[in-house]
Amino acid sequence: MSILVDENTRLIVQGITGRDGAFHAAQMIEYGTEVVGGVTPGKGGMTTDSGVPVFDTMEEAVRETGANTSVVYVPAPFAADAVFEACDAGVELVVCITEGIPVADMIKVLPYAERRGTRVVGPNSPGVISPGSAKVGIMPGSIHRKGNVGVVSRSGTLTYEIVYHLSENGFGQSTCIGIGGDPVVGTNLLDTMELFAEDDQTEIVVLIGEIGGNDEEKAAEIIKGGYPRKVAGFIAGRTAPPGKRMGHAGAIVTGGSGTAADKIKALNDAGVRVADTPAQIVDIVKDLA
Amino acid sequence: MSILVDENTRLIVQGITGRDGAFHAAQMIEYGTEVVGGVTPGKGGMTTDSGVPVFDTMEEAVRETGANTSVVYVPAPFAADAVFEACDAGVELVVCITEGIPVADMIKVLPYAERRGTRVVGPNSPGVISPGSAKVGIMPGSIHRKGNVGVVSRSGTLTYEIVYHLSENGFGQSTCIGIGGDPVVGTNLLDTMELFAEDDQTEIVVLIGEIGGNDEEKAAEIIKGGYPRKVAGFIAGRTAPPGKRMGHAGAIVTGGSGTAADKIKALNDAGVRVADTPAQIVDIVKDLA
Amino acid sequence: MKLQEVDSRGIFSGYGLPVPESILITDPAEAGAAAKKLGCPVVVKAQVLVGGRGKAGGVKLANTPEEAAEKAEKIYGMDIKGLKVQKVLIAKAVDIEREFYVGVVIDRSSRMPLIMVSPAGGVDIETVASENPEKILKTVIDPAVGILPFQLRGMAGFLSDDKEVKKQIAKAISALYQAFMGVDASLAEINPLVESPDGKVWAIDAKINIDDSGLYRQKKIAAMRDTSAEAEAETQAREESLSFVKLDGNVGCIVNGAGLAMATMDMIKHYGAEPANFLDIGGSSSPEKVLAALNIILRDENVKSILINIFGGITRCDDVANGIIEARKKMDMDLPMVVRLTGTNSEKAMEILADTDLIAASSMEEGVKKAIEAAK
Amino acid sequence: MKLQEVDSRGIFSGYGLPVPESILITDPAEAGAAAKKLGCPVVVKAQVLVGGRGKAGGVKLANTPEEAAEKAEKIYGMDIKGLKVQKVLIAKAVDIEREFYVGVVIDRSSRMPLIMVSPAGGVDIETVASENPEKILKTVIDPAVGILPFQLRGMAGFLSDDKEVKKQIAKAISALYQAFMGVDASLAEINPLVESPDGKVWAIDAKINIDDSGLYRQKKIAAMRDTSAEAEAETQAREESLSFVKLDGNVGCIVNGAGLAMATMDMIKHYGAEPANFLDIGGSSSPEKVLAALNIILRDENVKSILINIFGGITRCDDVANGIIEARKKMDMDLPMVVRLTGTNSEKAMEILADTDLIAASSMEEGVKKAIEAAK
Repeated sequence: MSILVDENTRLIVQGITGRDGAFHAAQMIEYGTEVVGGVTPGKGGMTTDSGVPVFDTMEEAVRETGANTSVVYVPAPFAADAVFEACDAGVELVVCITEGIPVADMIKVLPYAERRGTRVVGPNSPGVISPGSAKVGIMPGSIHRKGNVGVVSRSGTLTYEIVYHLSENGFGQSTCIGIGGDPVVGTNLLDTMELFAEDDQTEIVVLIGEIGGNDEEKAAEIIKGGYPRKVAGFIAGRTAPPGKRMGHAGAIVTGGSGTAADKIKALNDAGVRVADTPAQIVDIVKDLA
Repeated sequence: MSILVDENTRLIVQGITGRDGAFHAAQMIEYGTEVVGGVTPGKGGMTTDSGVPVFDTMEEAVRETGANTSVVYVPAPFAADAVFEACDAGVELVVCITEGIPVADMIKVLPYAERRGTRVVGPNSPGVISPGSAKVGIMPGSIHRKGNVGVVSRSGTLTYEIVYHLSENGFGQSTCIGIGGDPVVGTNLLDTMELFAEDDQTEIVVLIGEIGGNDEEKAAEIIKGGYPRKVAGFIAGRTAPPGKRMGHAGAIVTGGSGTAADKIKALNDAGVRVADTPAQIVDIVKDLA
Repeated sequence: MKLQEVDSRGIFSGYGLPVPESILITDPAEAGAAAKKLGCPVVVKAQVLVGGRGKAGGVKLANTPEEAAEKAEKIYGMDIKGLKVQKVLIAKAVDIEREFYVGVVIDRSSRMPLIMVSPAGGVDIETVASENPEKILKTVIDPAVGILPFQLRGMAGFLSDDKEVKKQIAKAISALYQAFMGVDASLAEINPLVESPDGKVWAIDAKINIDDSGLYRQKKIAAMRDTSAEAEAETQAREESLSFVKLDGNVGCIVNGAGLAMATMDMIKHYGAEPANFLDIGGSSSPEKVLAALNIILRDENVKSILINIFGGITRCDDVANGIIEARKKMDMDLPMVVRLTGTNSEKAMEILADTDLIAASSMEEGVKKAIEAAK
Repeated sequence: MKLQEVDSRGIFSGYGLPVPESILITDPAEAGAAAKKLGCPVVVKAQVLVGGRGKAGGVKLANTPEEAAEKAEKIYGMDIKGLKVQKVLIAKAVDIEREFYVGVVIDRSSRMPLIMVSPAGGVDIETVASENPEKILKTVIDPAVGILPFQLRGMAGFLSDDKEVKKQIAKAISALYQAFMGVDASLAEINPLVESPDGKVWAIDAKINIDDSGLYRQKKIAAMRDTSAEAEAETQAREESLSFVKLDGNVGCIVNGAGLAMATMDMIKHYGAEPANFLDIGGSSSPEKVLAALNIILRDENVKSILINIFGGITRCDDVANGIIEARKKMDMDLPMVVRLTGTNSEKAMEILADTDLIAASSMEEGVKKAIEAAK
């Protein structure tokens, strides 16, 4: 049945009149996602080239369209406010694509969303796609195939690389979710694993981790304790020097913790095979399938 | 089985070395409540006259005693901090007796408690008693009898008056809860009704309201919609002039709303008989029983 | 605690709200000079702690200093709803294009601050609420994150379509919320917030009520209490830490606990009489408190009998009885006094009171009936 | 972004932390005068953005102005972990009775600020964490309510038994948290926080890292960036909005996306070679970015080949190919360059690159292998 997004997704694009918002709204519509509206304060009343009605506020957009999901392409200084607004408007899921939101904003937004029962994916996320049903984000739809592999990752293009190999070799995906490359994100690796555990369509989970934090270690603990899906792993950043931020704000080894070696060891200890190269994931998945 | 407090209650008294805290701790022990510890910062290590160990912090007190409930007698300027501390220490229930806590403090404390799954009763509450099992608060234990009437009220002595009549006439109580006389309280009338609805011991609910707010009106709506317990009502403040605070910070008729007449009408419309005098409650309960 | 307009203006101004300049005068002779200094036209405003002073003639426009002096003279000493005007504010007048309402209160059900805005300003907001509820926009503010940009946009957009005006309104609402939180207010209100013909936004009235529980940490605000604007008995009650509200009946009552005190008043009414007051002596029942309570009630010449209704729980009734006798000794009064003491040691208490001229009652109902009888 | 100690001290001081007076000098000749002005003893401290400068000899005590001058002379120009000391701080010395550690970070799992305190100050906190974890108290702060009094009591009580010292520690921790939140920090640390023999508490070292994402609204802090303390290539990369980290290998790489960039480095290592850098050009792949990236990589003389690894998703590969050719034309370089373009329009891209001396690769693996081969 896939997770988070599917054919029931009714999407509002926040920041739809911006360069990124407009482009990706069109791409999502092309993929088949039901984009029911967009929001840009001050631009309410217009209609986009793709025929999407634009509203001034999220409250109005949700009221008029019955949307249940929003995706945020709003520039970083205004993105936290957009997520707050989405929570108040009552959508169930907010996917935040925006990169560069101050952590100080996110630590206020996330508990606010939680109290109101709104799930946040991101920020700095490539989005969520359930192939064949709905794409909410910026990933290239064409590389995905529908299937039973759930993919969870902290990065964008690396995920595309792995998904490309999976699809080429006949392993379609239930849902691919990019949880975002920041140190503080809404739905994290563990939350996603819980969702996949309850999803009938997902039989194998591909866990694409990277240096920084210790979510992968915690995931390994969960797997050790008995996880109802088979898992294949990949960890980026084996060669990353400590103390240096590798692009993502969250990809940094600090105080000796968060290294790729630790994560790989933890996963191996939990019986998870970790691929040395992206292409190798396919071999592991083949063995698991 | 009663609600909120019972023989499984393991109580910490916050502010146990103060005048009120010390006195009521002794009273509660006399009643049979299991008082397992007290907290006063800087007084950790001593033992009270009643033999209760005193700790510096709630964290330590809970760790050492396995307490699940706390009662707050701390002076108003420090009371909010005491509730915060109790939440962090992981007790399930905090009963806040302290009067005069700024509303600006409570609007921060209550969502904090909610996020951590801690229930707050009060502030400005006389406490909670499940006759025969446990008394957590300042009400005179002697006037209570065990039985099947649940009592919920915003005031102290008025409740004693009504409970006195109930007990004298053979109507014991499952639990009596004073939700507190402030405009902003934790567990409110509606929450309490929900608890009574799920309590096997409670067959009749006596709802003692007063002017201010519109919780009684909301309760009437719930009763109208089908409430699984019989209800008798009393509303104080029929003669209260608008715009004047009647003792309790929350007992004030503002902008024409919150009048006793409105509340009585709402309850009557929901089929609830409202007593004209405290003693009359007994007649209504007799008819319901 | 209610603040005078002049103090509320000062607080708003400190939080950056656009409040027109003004001068407070306590002598109407100063009005002309004040008006000259500010520049006419000015508004002459009675400073009293009751609503509806405009309708009562307590607010007047003056186009010249002479006119200001004349109007101030008229307003000064005026009686508005029982309060004598002793202070007058001379404020720079603002031309009005549109009037808005903006107010902050604590919302009991969400347990959070609630901002109400309405394009129908300058009139009683409760009237708007009952007649045109769609003209009021209510926005709940989560104190954990404060007022959010999208909420400000929503509120400003509800009041105006003009970009510059919206910006000023948003700034004003934000400042009002900061002020509300900053001074432990229970109400902070601007009615009206005004747009002038040149597109400027002004707060031309100001009202703040303070949460009494917050006063201990608001020393500056606490010092703004204007005792000249309240009844002397209320001032005295507050100083003695008693909750007191004067009413119009003739049966005085002294009760422990707010709920029981209200129920006592209600019962007096129920049995055909009228209570003279609400008075809650709180948890303790020391002789001093009883004495103070009696003193306050006796200020009221309407009072014909006094009922003391105590539910002694933790408080022992014999202690209270002794307190009453002691208090009684210290004061000179010949009003009939009914005493009802129930709860811990009530029998003992009744013995103590047996040899006095106090009228004993064994229940609240009996006490109320006897007090009514005694007042006749 | 890491701040120099002198800037961190200034920020802490502004938030009310007790920081001993100090003077920054950029010429060792000024050291004597600075020491005289402050009063000896003083501490002479190298200002470099790396840890462990104490062990490297970059921090010295001086008892006289002459000694200060001498020590400053020695420290100035010193090479600490590859960075040349160009600024020296002369700070008033404090007698030390006890040393504590106090630091604030963002805790990823609770998603809230986390305060760490330890009575084992003055040493590497990571060592304490691994060897004596019971000596560190961690307290999560909910930003919705800020740091709470009971939390401050708990932390101060963990460090000291003395009432006065506890009070000062609590104040310092509170100020540190305010500073952390106020400047969008990702780390704010005092190591050590010191108790002097006379019972006073001092912050004698200061370290702040700023969340880069917060810099847009922290103009004052952003202006504190010390480019003299970082490698020139990193400065240039930042100015071009590229993520770049220099490494020690000889295979340069240009990749779109941080995860793929790391995976590319890892694969180079996997096939037996060493990457020369991490470089993420981000979502867009304009010719300008490619040009800037090449320029940065070419600063490194170790680089023997360059791999461009692009997963063209939304970005069309043919556009990228044209960009590479254009960039290539504008610059003078003869290093072998391997290009791998996958995704949208990759076949077209390969056609475009067919007639160049660029080495085409159809997969990431092939690209990496060819780049390694070319570097030999």
